[in-house]
Amino acid sequence: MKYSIFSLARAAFSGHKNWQRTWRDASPKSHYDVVIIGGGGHGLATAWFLASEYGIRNVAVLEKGWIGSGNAGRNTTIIRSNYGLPGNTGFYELSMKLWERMEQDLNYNTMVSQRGVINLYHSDAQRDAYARRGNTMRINGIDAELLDLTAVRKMMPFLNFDNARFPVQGGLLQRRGGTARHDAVVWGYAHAASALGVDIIQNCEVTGFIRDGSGKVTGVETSRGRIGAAKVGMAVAGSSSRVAAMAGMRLPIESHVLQAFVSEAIKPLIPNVMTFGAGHFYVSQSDKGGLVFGGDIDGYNSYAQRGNLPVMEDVCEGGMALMPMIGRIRLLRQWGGIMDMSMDGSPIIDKTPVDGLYLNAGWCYGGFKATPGSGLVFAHLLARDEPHKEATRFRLDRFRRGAMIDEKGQGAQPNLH
Amino acid sequence: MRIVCPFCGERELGEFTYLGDARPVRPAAGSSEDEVFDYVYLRDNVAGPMSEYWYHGGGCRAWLKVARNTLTHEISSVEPAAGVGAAKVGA
Amino acid sequence: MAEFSWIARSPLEHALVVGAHGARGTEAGVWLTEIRNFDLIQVMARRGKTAELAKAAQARFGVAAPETPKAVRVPDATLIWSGPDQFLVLSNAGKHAIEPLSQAFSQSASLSDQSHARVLISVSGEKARSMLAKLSSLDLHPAAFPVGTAAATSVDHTSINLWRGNDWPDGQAVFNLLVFATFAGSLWHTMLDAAAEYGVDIRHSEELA
Amino acid sequence: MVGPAQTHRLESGGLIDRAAPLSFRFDGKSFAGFQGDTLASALIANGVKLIGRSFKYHRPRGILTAGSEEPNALVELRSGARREPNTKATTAELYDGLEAASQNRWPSLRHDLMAVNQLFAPIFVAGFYYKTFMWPAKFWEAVYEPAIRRAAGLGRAAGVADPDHYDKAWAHCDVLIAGSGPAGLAAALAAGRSGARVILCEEDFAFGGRLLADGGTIDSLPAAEWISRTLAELAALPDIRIMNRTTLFGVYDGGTYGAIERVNDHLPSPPEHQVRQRLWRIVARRCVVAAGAIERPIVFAGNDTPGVMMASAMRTYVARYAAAPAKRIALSTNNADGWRTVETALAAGLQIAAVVDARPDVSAAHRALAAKAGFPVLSGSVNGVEGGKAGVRKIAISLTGGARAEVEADGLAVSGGWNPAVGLTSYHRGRPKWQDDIAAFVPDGAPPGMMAAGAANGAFGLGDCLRQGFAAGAAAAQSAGRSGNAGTPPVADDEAFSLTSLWHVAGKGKAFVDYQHDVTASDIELAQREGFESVEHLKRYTTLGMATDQGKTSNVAGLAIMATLSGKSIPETGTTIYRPPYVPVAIGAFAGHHRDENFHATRLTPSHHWAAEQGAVFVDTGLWKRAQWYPRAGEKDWLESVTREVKAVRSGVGFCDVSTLGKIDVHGPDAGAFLDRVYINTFSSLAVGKARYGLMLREDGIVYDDGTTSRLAEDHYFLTTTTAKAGLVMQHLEFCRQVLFPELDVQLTSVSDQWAQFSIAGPRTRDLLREIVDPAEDLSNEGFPFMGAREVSLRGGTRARLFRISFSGEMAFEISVPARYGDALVRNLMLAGKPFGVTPYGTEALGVMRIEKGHVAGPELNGTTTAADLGLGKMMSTKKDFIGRVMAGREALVAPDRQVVVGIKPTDKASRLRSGAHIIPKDKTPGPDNDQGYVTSVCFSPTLDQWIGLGLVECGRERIGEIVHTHDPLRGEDYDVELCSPVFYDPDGGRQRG
Repeated sequence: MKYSIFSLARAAFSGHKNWQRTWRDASPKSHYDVVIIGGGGHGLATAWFLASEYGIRNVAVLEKGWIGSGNAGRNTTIIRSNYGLPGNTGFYELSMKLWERMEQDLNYNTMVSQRGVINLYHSDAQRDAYARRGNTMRINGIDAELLDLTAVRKMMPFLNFDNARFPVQGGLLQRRGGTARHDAVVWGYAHAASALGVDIIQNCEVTGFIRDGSGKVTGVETSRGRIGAAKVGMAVAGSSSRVAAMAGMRLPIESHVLQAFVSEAIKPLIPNVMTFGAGHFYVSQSDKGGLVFGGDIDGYNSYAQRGNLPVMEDVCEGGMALMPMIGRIRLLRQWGGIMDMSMDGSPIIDKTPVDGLYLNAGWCYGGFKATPGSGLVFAHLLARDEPHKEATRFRLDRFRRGAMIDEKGQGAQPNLH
Repeated sequence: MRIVCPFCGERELGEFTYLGDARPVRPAAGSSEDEVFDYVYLRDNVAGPMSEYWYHGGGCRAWLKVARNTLTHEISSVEPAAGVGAAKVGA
Repeated sequence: MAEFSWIARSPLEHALVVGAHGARGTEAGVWLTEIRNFDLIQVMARRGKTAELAKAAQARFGVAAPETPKAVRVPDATLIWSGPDQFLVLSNAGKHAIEPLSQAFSQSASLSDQSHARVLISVSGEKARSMLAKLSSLDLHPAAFPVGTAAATSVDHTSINLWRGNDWPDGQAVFNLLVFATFAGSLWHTMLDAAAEYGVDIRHSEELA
Repeated sequence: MVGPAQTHRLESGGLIDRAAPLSFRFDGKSFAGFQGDTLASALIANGVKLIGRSFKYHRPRGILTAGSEEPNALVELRSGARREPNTKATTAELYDGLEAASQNRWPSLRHDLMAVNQLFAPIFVAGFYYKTFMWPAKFWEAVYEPAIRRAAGLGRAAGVADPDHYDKAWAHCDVLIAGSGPAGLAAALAAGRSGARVILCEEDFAFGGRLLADGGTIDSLPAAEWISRTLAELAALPDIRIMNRTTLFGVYDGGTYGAIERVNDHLPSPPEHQVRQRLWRIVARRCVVAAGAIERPIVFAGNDTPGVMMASAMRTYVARYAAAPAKRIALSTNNADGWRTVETALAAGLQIAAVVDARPDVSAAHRALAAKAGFPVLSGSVNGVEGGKAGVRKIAISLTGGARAEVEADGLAVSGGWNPAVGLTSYHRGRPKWQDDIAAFVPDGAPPGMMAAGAANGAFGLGDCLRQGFAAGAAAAQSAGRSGNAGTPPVADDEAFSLTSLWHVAGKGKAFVDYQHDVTASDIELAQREGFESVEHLKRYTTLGMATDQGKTSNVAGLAIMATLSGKSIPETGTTIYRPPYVPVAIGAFAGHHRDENFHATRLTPSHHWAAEQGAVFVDTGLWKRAQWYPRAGEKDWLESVTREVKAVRSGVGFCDVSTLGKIDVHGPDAGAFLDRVYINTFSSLAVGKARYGLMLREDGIVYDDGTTSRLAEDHYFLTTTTAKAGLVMQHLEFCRQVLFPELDVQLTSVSDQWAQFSIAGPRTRDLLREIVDPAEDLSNEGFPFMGAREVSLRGGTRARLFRISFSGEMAFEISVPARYGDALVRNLMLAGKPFGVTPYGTEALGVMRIEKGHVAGPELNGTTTAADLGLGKMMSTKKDFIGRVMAGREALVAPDRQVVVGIKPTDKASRLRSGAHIIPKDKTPGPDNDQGYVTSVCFSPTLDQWIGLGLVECGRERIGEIVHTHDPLRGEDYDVELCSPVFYDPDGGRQRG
């Protein structure tokens, strides 16, 4: 059913009794051309691109719980393409461009809101690092502006300019960055992929890989039975190591918890997405009115999907340092997601050493904003058996070769990326 | 989280710094590039009981080996790293 | 040729203002005293030298060096446990300064002079524990932290050594804090903020308690 | 202005202090209340029914509850910088002069134009926005979203800095108790008598929980008397801390709990030196959750009309606050407990219009009560409410068997049963379990050390609550190792509790499940129809339970309706994940003291106060404040000051405080062997009395840190780190010592704060030093050659360490004195250096001279460069193992086309360089394929009289002499530059060795 204001008005007359399921509730078939493990944003986007861009429609997406139950449903909804290193820059811009047409592509309002992302700087060294990054963006045809203090003050007069421990000096602004409604992205891809024939199978946990005599993966064992597949793609960030272990692989990845927080809803207060350069804090305000904010990962391996107090305090300290006006606004909910933290802070999208098994993992903090781009390049890899041109550097062997993509320069210590 | 430092007693998480998996052992001098690569880059990334290195930098500066469950965050044991308490070696 | 004076200045010289601070009206709930002029030597046992170190400490101080988080008072020094295989010697008047101690421990330990690296602050008063509860995550209840207990811990993400000295004659507990010198001014302000609601009496002294 | 009389205040009774009248304002109108009121009870006492407007449809809303579960009665409390949006009138304590305003309405609460939204209600169904607002694409940000954003949100934040202070504190106990109702107090008694250290947190300002409204008899005493007797006994126990106005909001790992104490929210503003709120981190061996239960609504049309109220809340207002929400009350209930409201109302002289009871059997006692008081008992359920802004007028009833009835009333009390407060017990992802007899979820899988008791555990009888609470308190004390005699538990009778499940009554009109987010029963039907059947999908699609009340009154009803629709049981349908905090908590409280200048600690160098006296401009470097330059009168900008400082050093002598460098004593017989393993070059061969520059890698082969290390004795090295990495290098070295190389006999101590260290540089350095250093010390080139290091005496006897090392390229020494002499040293240097024009210089001049000399620093040591990239590849020893050696050899790290450090200078001397500009081959159009590196560090070189810089450039060393282009689109500056040697100044090093 096509969604529009007209269909909505028509439905209103019939008491909304005629709406159909947003996506079909499929049962597993015995064999697919491609099985994608993981019904999050990346898995569903991959399925949609396989069907819409590469003509492969005999595809199943297997989700162990409900779609979007992983990091797609727990992030702070920020989208941006302000990355500074070759590999990341082009890829995230590809993703940004796909965000810009997502609603029309999917016939689903994912509320992509290009309200601007600003990274504040507080020292000359930070300014120089942002200048380097912003220039990289411009050289790659991506919008970027370096704002001085006056410009920042004009845009965000509510920041602490007067008695801050680390005064704001300026910021790197990407106006095309912003936010999107995270759940809607999942539902939109599910809606559109399902319409093209993709089977979305919830409550279907993969428990093992089926291999033939040569070791090639030919399907998966699941809680809903064996499902054959010519190719299997993993898009299970947060659980990548666990699923990879079923195929006998060890990955350059650790699982870490990242917390996020939302405040009570208030009238519009913060116009854009901001990151505090002198502490661990980033914030935006949702369309519903809540301040959505977060900081760094808790810093230790975890699969517990819950956070701890010290980081929560740390994040609020950052928020108060930047914007002392939020002191009386109340924090409403905290939650935690499990991140695939890779050894250089950048993702891995590649064939694995196991024939027939393809990997999409290691997203660190970048997973949500990557969703459409990740879907496209992973679909490309699955369809063509070669990397998409914007994903040639996300190879699994880059660590062995020493070709890391390390934006933060922290080396092989995932909790520092 | 609270960690019972074998020297200081139970302390709050903020006093500690995490490093990661304590199982991999640094290859001896002369090891191959593959062995060192494995040590530096590959992880079991255990979901469940894991042995890991924590530094009590906000306390007695001892490196500790902590057995902790990554699913529940429950800590079952804490012991000093090999070189802590070396003053007692052979004593 | 110019005449030089070598005046030692406390890192708190500017931050510390003697007198009353915070809430007025009743007797100060917190007493903050900076103790200036002390020798502080870090003693770290060498590999396999525990026994020798113990012997040397016994010879020098008449007591064993603390092997658990304790502060041990001897007539002219306090030995403060600071970590496995290590302790601090706090004294004044030079008797246990770096040079004499280096000789005493030359076979068994490595020594490092910390006399200028730290600031020593003593906290007492009826509200001392309430105020410290805002800074320290430790349980300072008398049952959990009796006289003579020491801890290497952190306040405001900064390492400190904390120990409970002998009570005042009126029974008030006394907590001693060794804080890093370059953090001291900042930490002092944090302490004043924590104590302000109780009323604070601020002073400094040359005497080790 | 004298406000209207308290028309709905009962003449007697209640726990208010009638001797303490208070005045307050709501929407600009003055009212009176009493000490002991909440804003809600005072508004009720004044007959105010309309308090707010709903989120989406702007429907008029009154007060639904008497606690922190309130979804409707939200106000903006206080004004100006202290304005607090979304404050629950039901928990706001009344104080004299209180100001509150309704929110989310325009122009006024009574006449809210946004109520026009109700006309569009047929379109504004759950998730309507996902289906529309897509065309044209540009209109989302331009038109639709701004309109939605303005309409959404509830109250308005102050928008200016919060003027109040907050702090945080730690507390420790054996037994932590949440709630001071009968179960909580009994738990405290048992634990306290057993000798446990106890902390009891009560959200309310008064202790007693439901006893405050429901009364009862305990140990043959009226409830109020039992409460005060119990509080007195607890107060006499040695280690019990009882905290009111304190909500336990979360449980974290290791038995750490979060609680928020509203220290001064009951006052107009906090007294001087006091905080508004305090965040407690409570470390408890055991925790007893006695947080009670929350009464739940029944979903029927018009259930949001002002005057429809939870039955327990209605009797709380009557009994505790002596305020009558209505004068003729109807009750809709599905359980026996709802009848208490009838009893309370009758006792207060209020009229009962009717009781509508969904249960097949109403007890004989209740029937007798009805007969005596003369009101009907109707078997069935309410399915509609007539009324509006002025409140309830009439109630429509669907009788068992199908007939209909109507009752006139001005208030409707509703009881759909009780939900135990399972939040705290579920925050570690424990899933509560369904208990059929009470039709509610009860705790299961609580975090370690936590147990629930009383109503929070599904026990609704008073006697049962006391027994459970007492047993839990005793057990908690015992398992925390306290074995004193707990004595006997308090005793009370148990009331019978019977309930017939009733979630949703069909009827005409909107029936609300989530009041605050305007989620109706038909929204849930729509969600189910569209496949959002999982409770998490339901929540996310309809926003059910996501409002400021956190779904306390709505979640269970919502999932019960979904269960019915999808033909599953409630336990099969399951709950969403419970997430802290239990009540919304001010962000300011989580930050505490750490805001403004106190966000992070500040570190001051030993010469700080002296530098401040000189008028130095300071820069933040990590936590440090460092003197950046020392402006002099008449200098027009920083560049002029810095240029003067550099020239003074290069031509005479200057000094700079470098105490911020990390300093580490490395002791022990194996100290040299240890350093050989952590540095790429060799230190075991360094002679005593010499210093050497060292470079450390990470294990992945990338450069970690650099600095000079001196050998002061056979078994004593003194190592320096960069300012930025001081703490991290110490941690890394301890890891090497304790974990990687435990066989080495080496000891490490940070001495960063022990030494005040100054760099003294310039051709006249020796002249200056000779004034300061004891004349017996030989400072000649022979007696103290380049890279020498030893202890010296200063005039006046102070001992110092002297290192002949140079970062500036000049003849230079670094001198260290014990830190408390640092201030004296700078003053003495100034005194002694006067004849030589000694000039203090800051970090900018330091940076200029290091760039002129081509020394790498932070911008080049950026975590991605190798030793070879920095031009230091030859330092890597091939004769030993060291950290990072093997990984540094990987193919991509030794590739010939890597970006390496080179010097950069504009071909036009008038051009300015900027860090962050990229390097593009000359005459190429900038693009990703010819982006060959970037400028890392720049300065204006007074020595060369032009801007110069360092950069990381592809194959840079082979391209020296090539003219390339610096491309800086961000700042619109593009220049031709020449790639050159990074050493711009004194390339053969004669000056520093001379």
